[in-house]
Amino acid sequence: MEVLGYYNYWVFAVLLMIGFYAVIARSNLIKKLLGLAIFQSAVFLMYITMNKVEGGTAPIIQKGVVDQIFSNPLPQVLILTAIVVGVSTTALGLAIVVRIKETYGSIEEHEIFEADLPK
Amino acid sequence: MNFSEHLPALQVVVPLLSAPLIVLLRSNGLAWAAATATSLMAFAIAVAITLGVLDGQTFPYSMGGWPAPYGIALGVDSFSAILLLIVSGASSFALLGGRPSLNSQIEAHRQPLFYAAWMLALAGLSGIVVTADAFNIFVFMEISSLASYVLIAGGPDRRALPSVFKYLVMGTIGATFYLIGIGLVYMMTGTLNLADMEVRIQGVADQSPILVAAGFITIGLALKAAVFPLHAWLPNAYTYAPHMVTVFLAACATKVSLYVLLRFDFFVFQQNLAGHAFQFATFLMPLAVLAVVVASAYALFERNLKRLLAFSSVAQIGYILLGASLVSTAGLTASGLHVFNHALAKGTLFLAVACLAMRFSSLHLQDLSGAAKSMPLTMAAFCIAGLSLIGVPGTAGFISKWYLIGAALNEGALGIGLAVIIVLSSLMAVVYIWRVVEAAYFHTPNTSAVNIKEAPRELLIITLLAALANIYFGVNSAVPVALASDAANLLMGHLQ
Amino acid sequence: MFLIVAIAILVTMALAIVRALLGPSVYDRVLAVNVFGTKTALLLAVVAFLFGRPDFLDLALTYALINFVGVLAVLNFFQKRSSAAAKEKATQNHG
Amino acid sequence: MSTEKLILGALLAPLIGAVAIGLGAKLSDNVREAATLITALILCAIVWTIVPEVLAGGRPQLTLAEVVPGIEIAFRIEPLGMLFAALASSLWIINSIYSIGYMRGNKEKNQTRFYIFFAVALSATIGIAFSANLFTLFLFYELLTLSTYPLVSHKGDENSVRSARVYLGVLLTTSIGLLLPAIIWTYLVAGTGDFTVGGILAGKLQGPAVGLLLGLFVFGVGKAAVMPVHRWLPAAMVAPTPVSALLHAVAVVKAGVFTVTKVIVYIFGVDFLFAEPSGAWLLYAAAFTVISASVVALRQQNLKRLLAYSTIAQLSYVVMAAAILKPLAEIGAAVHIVAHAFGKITLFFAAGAIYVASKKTEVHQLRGIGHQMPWTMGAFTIGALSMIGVPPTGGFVSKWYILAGAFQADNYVAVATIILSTVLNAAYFLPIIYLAWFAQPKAPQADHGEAPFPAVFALSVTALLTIGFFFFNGPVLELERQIVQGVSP
Amino acid sequence: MITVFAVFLLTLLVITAVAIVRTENLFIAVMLAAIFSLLMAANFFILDAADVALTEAAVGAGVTTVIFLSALALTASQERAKPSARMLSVGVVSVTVVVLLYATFDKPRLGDPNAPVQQHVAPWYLEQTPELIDIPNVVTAVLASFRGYDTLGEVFVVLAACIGVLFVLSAGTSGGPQPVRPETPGLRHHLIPKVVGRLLVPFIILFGLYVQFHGEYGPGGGFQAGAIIATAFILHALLEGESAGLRAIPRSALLTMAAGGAIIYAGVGILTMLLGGSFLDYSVLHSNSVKGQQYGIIAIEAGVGITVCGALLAIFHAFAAREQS
Repeated sequence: MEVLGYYNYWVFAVLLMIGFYAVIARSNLIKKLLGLAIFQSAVFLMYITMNKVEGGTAPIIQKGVVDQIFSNPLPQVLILTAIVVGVSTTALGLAIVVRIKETYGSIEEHEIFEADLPK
Repeated sequence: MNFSEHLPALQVVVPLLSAPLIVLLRSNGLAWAAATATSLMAFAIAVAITLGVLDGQTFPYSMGGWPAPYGIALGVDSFSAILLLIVSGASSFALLGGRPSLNSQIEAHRQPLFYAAWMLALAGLSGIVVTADAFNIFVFMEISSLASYVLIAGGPDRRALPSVFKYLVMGTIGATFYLIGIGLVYMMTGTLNLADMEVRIQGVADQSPILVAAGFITIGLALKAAVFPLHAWLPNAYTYAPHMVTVFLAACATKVSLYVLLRFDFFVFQQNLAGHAFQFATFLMPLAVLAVVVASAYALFERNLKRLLAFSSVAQIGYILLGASLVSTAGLTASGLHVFNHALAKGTLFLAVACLAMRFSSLHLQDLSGAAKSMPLTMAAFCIAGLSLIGVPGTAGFISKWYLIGAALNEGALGIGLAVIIVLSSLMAVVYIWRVVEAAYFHTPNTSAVNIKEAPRELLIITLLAALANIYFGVNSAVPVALASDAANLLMGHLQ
Repeated sequence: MFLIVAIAILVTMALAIVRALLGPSVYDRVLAVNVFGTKTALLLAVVAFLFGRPDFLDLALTYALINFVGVLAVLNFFQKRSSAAAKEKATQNHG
Repeated sequence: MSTEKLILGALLAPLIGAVAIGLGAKLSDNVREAATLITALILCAIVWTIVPEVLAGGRPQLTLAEVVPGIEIAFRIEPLGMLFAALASSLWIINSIYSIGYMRGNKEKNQTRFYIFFAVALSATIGIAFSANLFTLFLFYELLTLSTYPLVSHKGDENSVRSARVYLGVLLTTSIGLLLPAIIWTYLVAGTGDFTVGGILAGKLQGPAVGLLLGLFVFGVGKAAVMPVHRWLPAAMVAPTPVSALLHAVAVVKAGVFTVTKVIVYIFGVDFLFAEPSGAWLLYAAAFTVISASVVALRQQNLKRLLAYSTIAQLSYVVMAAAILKPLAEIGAAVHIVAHAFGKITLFFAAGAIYVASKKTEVHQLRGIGHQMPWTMGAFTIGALSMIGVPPTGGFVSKWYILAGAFQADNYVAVATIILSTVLNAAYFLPIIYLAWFAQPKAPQADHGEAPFPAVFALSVTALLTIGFFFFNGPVLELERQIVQGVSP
Repeated sequence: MITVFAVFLLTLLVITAVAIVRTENLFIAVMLAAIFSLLMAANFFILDAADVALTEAAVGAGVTTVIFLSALALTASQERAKPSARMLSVGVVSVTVVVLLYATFDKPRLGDPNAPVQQHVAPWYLEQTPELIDIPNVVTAVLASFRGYDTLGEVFVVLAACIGVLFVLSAGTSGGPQPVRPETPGLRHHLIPKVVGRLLVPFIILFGLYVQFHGEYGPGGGFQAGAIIATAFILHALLEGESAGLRAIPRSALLTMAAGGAIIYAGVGILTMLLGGSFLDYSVLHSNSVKGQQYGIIAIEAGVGITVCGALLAIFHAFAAREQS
């Protein structure tokens, strides 16, 4: 558990880095959205990591079983919300990308930027 | 429970519930009417809350009847009252007068969706302000952000699309940073309620995660608030948004994020982190100064009227931060006042821009030559609001500049330097407002612009009303000053 | 018993990922994704038993369904692509 | 009617007049000009109604609003302000009469706008004169700047717009950049900005800070045109002559020196400033302005520019007088505001009359013009003599008091400056007078005759006032003695 | 043993993420993103978050992938690399991560029952739920009642996204009923998808309803159910073609669903206010407060399910029915 305790957080940090990098460095708008999704997922992982209790189980109370240890329900609730928020953002972002493609004929950031430069 | 106890919940729920109802309306006229009525209702609620707050009420509210920290609590104080007033006020003004402008920019069949998104933005911003729960702030921040993206994407210029995409990406990064920060604090305290956090952080032995959390929350919110140099999304988003959306968002959107930032830093972190006041000041003050100077300089050279004003907004956010970064009652009073007064000034300016845009096809300064000849009332309103932005006495903008310089001068030698910078940037504001005035008043009109009439009546009336508000609050500032100084005392009260 | 099964599934998953990463053709990857989905569903089922909470089989069921829809979406995508490409080609020929 | 209502009336009368002018213009030009004159008369009547009370030692006041705690929009009439208001409101009548002649004679465009903004500027002037604290003063100071801008740029051609931009640029920049910080500083240090006999800064500030604050005030009040913030004055010469008269005699520059004097007397306090060595530079700055502006005036060929530099020099007389920091000199400063106003308005009226009648603007064109326009040039001569300070003109009275104050303070720099500048004044005014009366035109001139009657009438009146002030200055001195009450001799 | 599983899955997660960023073929990137989502869901499951795992699978891996694919069909599937200064990005990213790693050194270890998170608030939920609300799934109790206001917000986020996508994609159209491409045959000419699909659709809907109403007892609830039912209709549309899919539930009905669910949710809140409680205080719905809570939860979960289903379907159709430019 010790090792895993670190490992989860490290993976969280690494995923965050990968996603963040894709958002900043990639020019393709869809790639940016994918990066954003990874970026957000990393945070979900962090929250869910902290909800775990050793020897615990999902916080659904079973009839007739006593002395069960439950993991923390609260981060789960938060992340349920956050996942839906993430999907919503992605969907809206994609809609905008589709419109950009229709008006600019490209989904590469630098090409769009160049298209609007005064000639 | 009697009705007045429900006010903070109603502030959010009324516009929130109206959004799906408006979606179901098929007629755009009805949609507009419903949105306007809702917005006015929200404004009335905000006024009622403000009156209560001035009376010393705090409006505690437990959502679902569950006590904090188990349930979600709401609460309102003077600081929130300022924000509620400008959020619902800006929305009401923009909707009341904005129909002609919106009709010219948004196709009829898209309007019900547009007004629904507007209501969601209104509800989201109000929701952020009234809540006392860290995660709930995130949820409503996302409602308001998504809705704002939609509103801005309504801009008829194709450049609205890349602008809004940039806003979406940067906004989401900001929100996610905030979420990381909340996660770290939650990890160390086990609570999401702000007041409870404040108490429990004191018991945390190891502060490094809290410190990192403070950093993430500050940066995330700074992104949302367009604090220099994280303002990259703002100028284009404001420029290419529909004019009425710019009126609404420029008046209040970034300020709500600043509000959360200040709440967090003062309520949750300041007294609990060793030297946080110092870190807060040393981190934000240079940014604030840079924002004030650099963004004003950008505005000096900008030729598109809306972009010019957008850059000015970045500079004005710098003023608000500058006041806060002094970490003193006087400084925070100045910040609170500037939140209010800048909303007035910038809202009016963008309303005047909307008036101009009704009659001029382009908002480049050279295309607005002689606008004052054909639209004297609009330009008069623009001038008054411009003076307010500069901070000329007799207008609302002066009040906050007055307090800001006063607060700066309390700080000794550093303060004198800050005061000089404030004065210099006010002069820069004189110049960039002057360039507009000069084009409008003293350049000969283009031949195509000779037969231009004043803006449509309702838009014009609202614009003039807003301009008068600038003067009224410049002469009688008792209410905003009372709210702001009370807010400052509250924030500083948590420092002891 | 469950453990051995679980490990076997993990190995399969790794193999599927390798295929998805290396390709070489798009179809290899589609297939890999499909396989991977199936294996995840299996893994969940096994882990549910390992945890002693067999009622979580619901989840595995969801995974299986989702996986199927995903594959159909991919197929649909290809169909659209090819028809669009054909249309493009046609207009090019005319032009 | 109570005095509070009179104060409000004095502020509102020009504004209501402005509306009346705008409405009247729709009927006919005559109605519009009648409205202007009637408004001027009403304002003058109101202001003069207040005079006896102030002479009797009353200090009527009125608080309009409290902007933020401690900062009020309030009015309080003390002798200096009374003097200024009476001067401005009286001269407005004469100026209006002159304007009618000038504007009609020149067939200027946008006359309605001209009269409206003139009226607004007068309201601002009254506000400055009556203001009870720095904040109110600043408010009306800015209003005056803004309302005179359309007047300066009246012609609307490129040249006048450019000059008007200099005008506005200098005045706004200095007021927001220097004056406003000075005011805020004062409020912070003293806790108030009320004009109080004996000053409010004594004991609150010492050392170099006093000199710095004084500098912010003096250069912040760009309207006082102390070098190097004098650039706007020559630039503003593009304006029509009645506007120049307004700028130089009635309102604008007077508002500047009035403000500086008021700040020295009521904010710093004469005694406090006298005891504080870091404030002494002001005298030298003013003296330098007096001399160098006179030297520049000497080299001017354009009559109005010459008068402009003369004004700069004369303004610094007032500032210097105030900076001598002795009661007699303070009286001299106040008296010089009046004397210079009469003299300079006469000179401008004359210059405008010459332009209307003959389209001449340069000094060398004036050879022998005195024979064609005897009234005008007679008045010009009187005005010029007053500038030099020759009895029996008003200029002599004020120079006398300033000189007396300088001796009282043993301030020989001031004495030397006054003497030297008198010589310089004579050096640039006397040749003009000589040219006008005694030189023969080089070429035969068209017989243009005198200017329109209203213009000649107006300049005759002001010339008479210039002389009259030499003999009848008792009430003014009485009023001004009250300023320095409480100041040690 | 679970530790090994987790480490293994997490490693795969990182590898997948790197691959997503590196590949220049967007289609492959989306496929990999689906894998990423499934892996993430598996991880959630191992970390005892069954509800989240279900949501991530249904929403993340399912619906998101479908929407991404429909968007790709309208844009481009190949990325064009640009020459850019990557140093800045690397710098910003590295600083962020170093700061985060600095924070993680002091984080409570995974599973530590003495961590502050497990000491405060959470135990109260676990203890009080049986008494106050009396449903087995504590996550549902917290979601729907204790923090019901958050969930309300979440529903409106979905509604906002739905409004947004419809609004953005309605640009440039005339506004009337939008034409559907006639040549969208779907996949009905392919035998296996057709048979399997047609068989599955009713079962998926049934399963969705189960998840909806079993949410109080097991993992699941409105969100997951809404997403699953939406998936069923998406499947139907994929099989039978867009026009058939839209005939089954027309656009206006979808929008009405999305709005209606939100109205139900907020309406319950208003009702509780009128009955004398706080907003969303379900206790007042019945004389027995526990019963009241349960009624309230069922009602709002229904609202959530309707909104999510309607909104996701509306979003899908907005993309799928659009002509490629």
